[in-house]
Amino acid sequence: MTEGLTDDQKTFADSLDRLLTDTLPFARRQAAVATPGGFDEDVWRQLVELGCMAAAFPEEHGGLGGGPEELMIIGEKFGRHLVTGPFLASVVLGGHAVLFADSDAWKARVLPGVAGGTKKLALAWVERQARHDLHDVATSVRAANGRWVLSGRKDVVPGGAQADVIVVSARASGDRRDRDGIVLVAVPADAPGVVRLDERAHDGNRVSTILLDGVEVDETQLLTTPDRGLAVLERVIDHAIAYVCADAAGSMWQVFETTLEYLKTRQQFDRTLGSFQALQHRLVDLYIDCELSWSMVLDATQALDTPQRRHAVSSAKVAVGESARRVAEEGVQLHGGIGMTMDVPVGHHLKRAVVMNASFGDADHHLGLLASSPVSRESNHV
Amino acid sequence: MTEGLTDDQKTFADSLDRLLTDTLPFARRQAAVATPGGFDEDVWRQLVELGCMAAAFPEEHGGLGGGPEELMIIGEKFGRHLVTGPFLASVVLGGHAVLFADSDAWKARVLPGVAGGTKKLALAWVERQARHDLHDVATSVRAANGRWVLSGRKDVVPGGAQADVIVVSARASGDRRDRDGIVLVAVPADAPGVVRLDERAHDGNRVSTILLDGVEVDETQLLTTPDRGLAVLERVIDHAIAYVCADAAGSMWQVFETTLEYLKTRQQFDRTLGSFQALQHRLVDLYIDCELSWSMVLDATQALDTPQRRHAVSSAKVAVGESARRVAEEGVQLHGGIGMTMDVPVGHHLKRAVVMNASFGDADHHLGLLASSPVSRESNHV
Amino acid sequence: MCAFYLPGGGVSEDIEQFREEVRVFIREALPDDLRRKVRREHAGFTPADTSRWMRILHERGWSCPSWPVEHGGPGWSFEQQYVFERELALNDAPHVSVFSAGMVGPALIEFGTEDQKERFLPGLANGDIILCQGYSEPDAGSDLASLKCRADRDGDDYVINGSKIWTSDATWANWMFGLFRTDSSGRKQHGITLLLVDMATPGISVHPIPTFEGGEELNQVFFENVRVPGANRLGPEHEGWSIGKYILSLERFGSAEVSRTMAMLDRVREIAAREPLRDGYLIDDADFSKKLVRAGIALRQVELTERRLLFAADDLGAEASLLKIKGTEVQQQVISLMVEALGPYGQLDPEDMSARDNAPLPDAAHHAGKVCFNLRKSTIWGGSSEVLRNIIARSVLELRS
Amino acid sequence: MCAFYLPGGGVSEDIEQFREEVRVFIREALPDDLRRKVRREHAGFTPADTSRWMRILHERGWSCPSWPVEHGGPGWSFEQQYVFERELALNDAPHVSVFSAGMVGPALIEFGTEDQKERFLPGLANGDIILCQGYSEPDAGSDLASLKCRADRDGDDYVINGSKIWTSDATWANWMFGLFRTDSSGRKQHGITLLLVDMATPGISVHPIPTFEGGEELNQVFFENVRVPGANRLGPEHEGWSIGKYILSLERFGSAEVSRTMAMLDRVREIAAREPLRDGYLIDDADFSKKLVRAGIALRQVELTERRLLFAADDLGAEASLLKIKGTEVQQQVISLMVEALGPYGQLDPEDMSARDNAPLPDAAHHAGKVCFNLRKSTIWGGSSEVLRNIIARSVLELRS
Repeated sequence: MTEGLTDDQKTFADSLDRLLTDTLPFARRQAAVATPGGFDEDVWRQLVELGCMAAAFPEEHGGLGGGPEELMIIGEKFGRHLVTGPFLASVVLGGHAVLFADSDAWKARVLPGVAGGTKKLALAWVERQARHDLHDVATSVRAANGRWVLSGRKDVVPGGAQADVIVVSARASGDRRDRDGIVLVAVPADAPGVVRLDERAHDGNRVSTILLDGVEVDETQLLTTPDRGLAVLERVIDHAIAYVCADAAGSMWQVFETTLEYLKTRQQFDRTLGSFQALQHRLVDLYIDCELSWSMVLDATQALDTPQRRHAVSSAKVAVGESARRVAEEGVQLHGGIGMTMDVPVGHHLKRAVVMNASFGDADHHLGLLASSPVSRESNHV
Repeated sequence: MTEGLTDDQKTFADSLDRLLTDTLPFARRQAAVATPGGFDEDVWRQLVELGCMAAAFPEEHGGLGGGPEELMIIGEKFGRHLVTGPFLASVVLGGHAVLFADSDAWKARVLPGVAGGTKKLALAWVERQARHDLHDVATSVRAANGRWVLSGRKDVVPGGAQADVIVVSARASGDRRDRDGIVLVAVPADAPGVVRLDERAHDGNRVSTILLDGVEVDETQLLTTPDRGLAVLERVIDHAIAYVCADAAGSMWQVFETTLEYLKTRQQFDRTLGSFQALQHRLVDLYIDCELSWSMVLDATQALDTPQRRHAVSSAKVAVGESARRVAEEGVQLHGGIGMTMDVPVGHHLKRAVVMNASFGDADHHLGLLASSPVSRESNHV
Repeated sequence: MCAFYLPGGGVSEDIEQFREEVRVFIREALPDDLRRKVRREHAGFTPADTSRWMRILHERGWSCPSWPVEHGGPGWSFEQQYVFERELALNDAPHVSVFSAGMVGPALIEFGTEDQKERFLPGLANGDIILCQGYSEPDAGSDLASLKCRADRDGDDYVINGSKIWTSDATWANWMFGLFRTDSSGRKQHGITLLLVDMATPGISVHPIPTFEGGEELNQVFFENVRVPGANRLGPEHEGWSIGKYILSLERFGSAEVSRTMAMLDRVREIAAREPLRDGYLIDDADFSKKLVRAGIALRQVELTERRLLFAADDLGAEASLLKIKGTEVQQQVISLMVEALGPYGQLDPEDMSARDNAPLPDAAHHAGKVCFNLRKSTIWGGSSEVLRNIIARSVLELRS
Repeated sequence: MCAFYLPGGGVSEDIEQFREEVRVFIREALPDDLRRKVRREHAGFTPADTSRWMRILHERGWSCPSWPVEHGGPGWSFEQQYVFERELALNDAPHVSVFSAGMVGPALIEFGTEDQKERFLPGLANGDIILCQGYSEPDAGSDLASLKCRADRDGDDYVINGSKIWTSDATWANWMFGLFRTDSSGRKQHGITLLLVDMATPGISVHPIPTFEGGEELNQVFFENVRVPGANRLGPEHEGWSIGKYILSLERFGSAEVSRTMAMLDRVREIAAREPLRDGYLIDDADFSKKLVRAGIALRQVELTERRLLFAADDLGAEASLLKIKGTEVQQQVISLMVEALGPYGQLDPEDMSARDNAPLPDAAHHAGKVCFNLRKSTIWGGSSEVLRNIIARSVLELRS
């Protein structure tokens, strides 16, 4: 009944950890963040070689046949090592949007490239008025003269700066907040009418505002029908949430372990800080947070292709998001002054936690989803 | 600008504390709770003599001319000493309902007796469907043949068992949740149609369900007009909240101080418990909770006759209620096993805190009131 | 520390069939009065009720889920035991006796003599033996090992003098498993011996200690020249500390109380669905429904972590303490939510209320307050949260003070 | 501990007139660019900005609210000082220099020689002197008194060797007030001397330590044979610890940051009133509006307690530490709420954002994230919350470790 990872998965996890330990020490990570793209191209190539981009895609699309567990493994390691770059954007969001949508032509056209590291995708879904609601879509796609015209504005698009193709949620029919009438549209980043404004997020990753000014697309670029768009989008976002929860959990373990190490060595008042009981109990609470969060990550990951998906994913987002924030804040506090400095990782873990909480719906949003779902009202009694 | 208590008030507070210390040691308090009335009649008489019942009433009604500050002093001491009995019910609720309402005849008829300790009042306002909403009133009072008929049911009436006269909120007009159309009615406890079912609250006090089965009253028993009833009721309840906040704050200080003393003496692992840093920091947090809560009590008390009343009172209820609960729970925890026993006061302080939180609106209720009040939206900027 | 280990979450047909079998049995076999007490958050529930239920389960062969077949257990897989415990709770049945089936039975099977197994296991399994635990002492508190209650050798017997405190259900129990001081010369963990004491032995007196909410389960037990045969010693003389700790560790295993809390949370939902608020019900309130969701998430974290740790049981160490720390915390959170759900009625003491016909509250709510107070003990006894944090700090985090 | 002491809350006409006078002045005198920086949660705000504002205030005679008239202060009552500070914050003005006006000025007035007062007070009052504080050292951390940076006597001078760390604004400062080791033979609190050091003295080098959010206020300062005249010693030789602590206690006085947090909370409300949610705005959301209310209550508790303790100032001791503990906590809560209010935009790093014309966010929000990170320092510096709890445990609760 209980399954651990396969031997292959364990080997993969170990190799990835070793690769990141060897090639992306913190100073190099910091240097990478300061480059225009915000990530280390050389390390990226090695991640491609190790199979990170291919891991979660089916073999028919050039992948290695893995799935959510592979994404979880990668997330946990990337969180630990504070890896930046468009993995979430291209593989988890853009790639899985294409994978879950209905266009075989587009799967064939882009997924092998994503898996092979030669192409990058992005997903553009956030709009100003929507806050965290996926179904609040004002960007429109309208038929005109046998073609379609896409207009609107998408904000905070992860990896928008690096993407070759951007998958855009757009409204084909209905009112702004209707759940029906949404389609996903594949838009080449260099299509006429696409304007990109690049910004950066606190975690060092690049995000973009994408202005769509009457972008012409043809029927083949519509990846879903209007009754399918939201379901696909929700499924993709849930995969992304499970992934960022794994990332956050890895980050938490890293904060906990380094804080523990630091307190074991740091001397004050003629003792190690770690010998103070008040601090010990707080370290224990960090440890407990890590263990509990990791359980939620496993649960969300396992639930992605089951009917429990929405419930498990929203629960994990709330629990892991809040814990990641708390653990990182405590990590900074327990480090003391040194925790405030640029050259010590703990503050950067806090930034990562803040970005994670602001992305894909915050705790209030997911608590609201859960509270209004029938599952939350159901008795466990039979 | 800053004012402390007057010398008279200080003397009163000291006398009250001495009286309770001398006459109501914990064992006697426990014995009193086990009596049918739930309080110590002998101590009560001494409290009357000291002027507790008269303290907050104007001199014209047989009082000593004090006000909210006197109630605060009494509350703080009663909370410390876990005093039971119908003080809140008779003086703060019933007495102030009559005082704030508009019938000079009833003021003359009952207030001197309340102040002199010969009469007891109660206020009946809770209804099953109303939860914490004061304006949700289904109990009706209707004109019939030149008299009025009162029908309905009131729950959890403090001091209902001891009251000579019960002030009842009733609807003279409008729909169940209208803010208009509510009157306060003075009902002698022995009036035909009044049925009382006595219960007890966790804190040892007696509360009653009052069934009103076609109770006939005359015009003179209506203490307010229908447009004034709710305002008077809200004002009375706010006075009661300020009072129970003072009571809770006294209780908190007592828990903090006794827990601190206990941990200073209790030996474990060959040291006093109070020497463990993790426990020290928790004691410090209790101390901080006490100080912060006391500030809120002072603020609410001072605000009772100002336009800031509602805001200050609801804020105090939330802050003090939650702190009182937390402090008492921590007090039990830090006492360890001994904190669970009947003969040690700390658990009874926890009961008192739970009753306080369930009375007069819980935190959610008051947060809701605050969130929907314009004051909460106002900027402090000018 | 970050094992990639997925918790058992999958659903096999076999296990679902087993679950159904358990449900059907409980529905048929559980006496109504027991169900009612459990639904009232165990208010008024006594060891005699547990015994009665143990007898019923024993007839079915299910009273000792973790015991091997050769000692009368059902021979269940770990997962079956887990499902069984869950179904008991979710069908408002009492759980099996923690002391008999969960702790002392397995310890006897592991460390007992053949004679002891023969004498005790049948009674533990069928509910005839009601145990109490004699660990805590007045001056020891959380520092268990500093216990002083003496058991002096006298020929083949031990003679006990001293006192035990916080002894749950000592007035009901016919046997005690207790730790006694047999040697004071070494470090405090040495010189402790575990004895099984017949509570009918002359020289034992039991004094109830009422708890502040009115409960009567706690006692102080006094020993005056109480003679215990050497044959009732479990394990070697002076080495009782490690067996005593082993037994405690068995308790800590299920001490997260996930199943019970899950059933409690259901009852909070029931209450919230009945309690009026404005023109609807409390469960529709934005705040309260989110509090329910939060409690559910908190419980789910403990549940999943329990599964993850239990199903990887071979190296389960002090990490398991976190389950008790968080499990009891969530349980207190849920029972407080129940009291909050009651609104103004949350202040009522249930004694009188339940006697009244016109009580306005759902059945499950009648004892919420009392149980809320009673459950404050959970974070104090069986290893206080503070002591457990010390243990994790030392054993898992390897911090020195 | 439970003093019946009512906080100053009444409103006299005089004080309202004073308040109005302050408001009118600020509105007229505050340069737009300073106002804008303050509204952006002080992002990009430098000591030079403080100096500029001090000069403006100084012309009005208001730059040093707490100083007595004979030393150039306005001679305000305590309440006037309190109102002045509040009005600065609520009108988006910088506060007066904490180091100059709040800490070192009063210490000089109390302990300084006539010569020192003459040399330093005017510059402190008019913003010419920009101070930095040289207390912390790399190996001392929260254990301030274990400092090692030496100041050796050489004739009338001291010669400093060693290093100070976490020195805010050392690149801007022209003077440092610092604690230096002049004797290592006794207990660590003895043998510390407080010196005023001209930052232009040869042998001083300042190395910036960037903070993780990108701030550049922190530095490490190295001293290599830095010669300081004995006339710059404040107080007796070796006795600097108590003066240093006195200066720190002056800081702790205003360290609850109530006024600034109040202004921040206003800006969160502004943002919430603009951020869309469903068909309305965030501020109408049941959850978020209650979070705002909760933050408001938490702040009010600190504010009232500050007033209560400050207005009873004569015996204000370690109790005041609670103001810093809770004040910084509430401030962190409020700035986190600001980030949360921004929804998905809360992840954006402001550097680029503020440069863009089409930034979707209100002005006040641009630097929320950066400031949120930066303010993690508040619970670490100026007495960490942990050290302050130790102090309260020892001094107020009289607990021994």
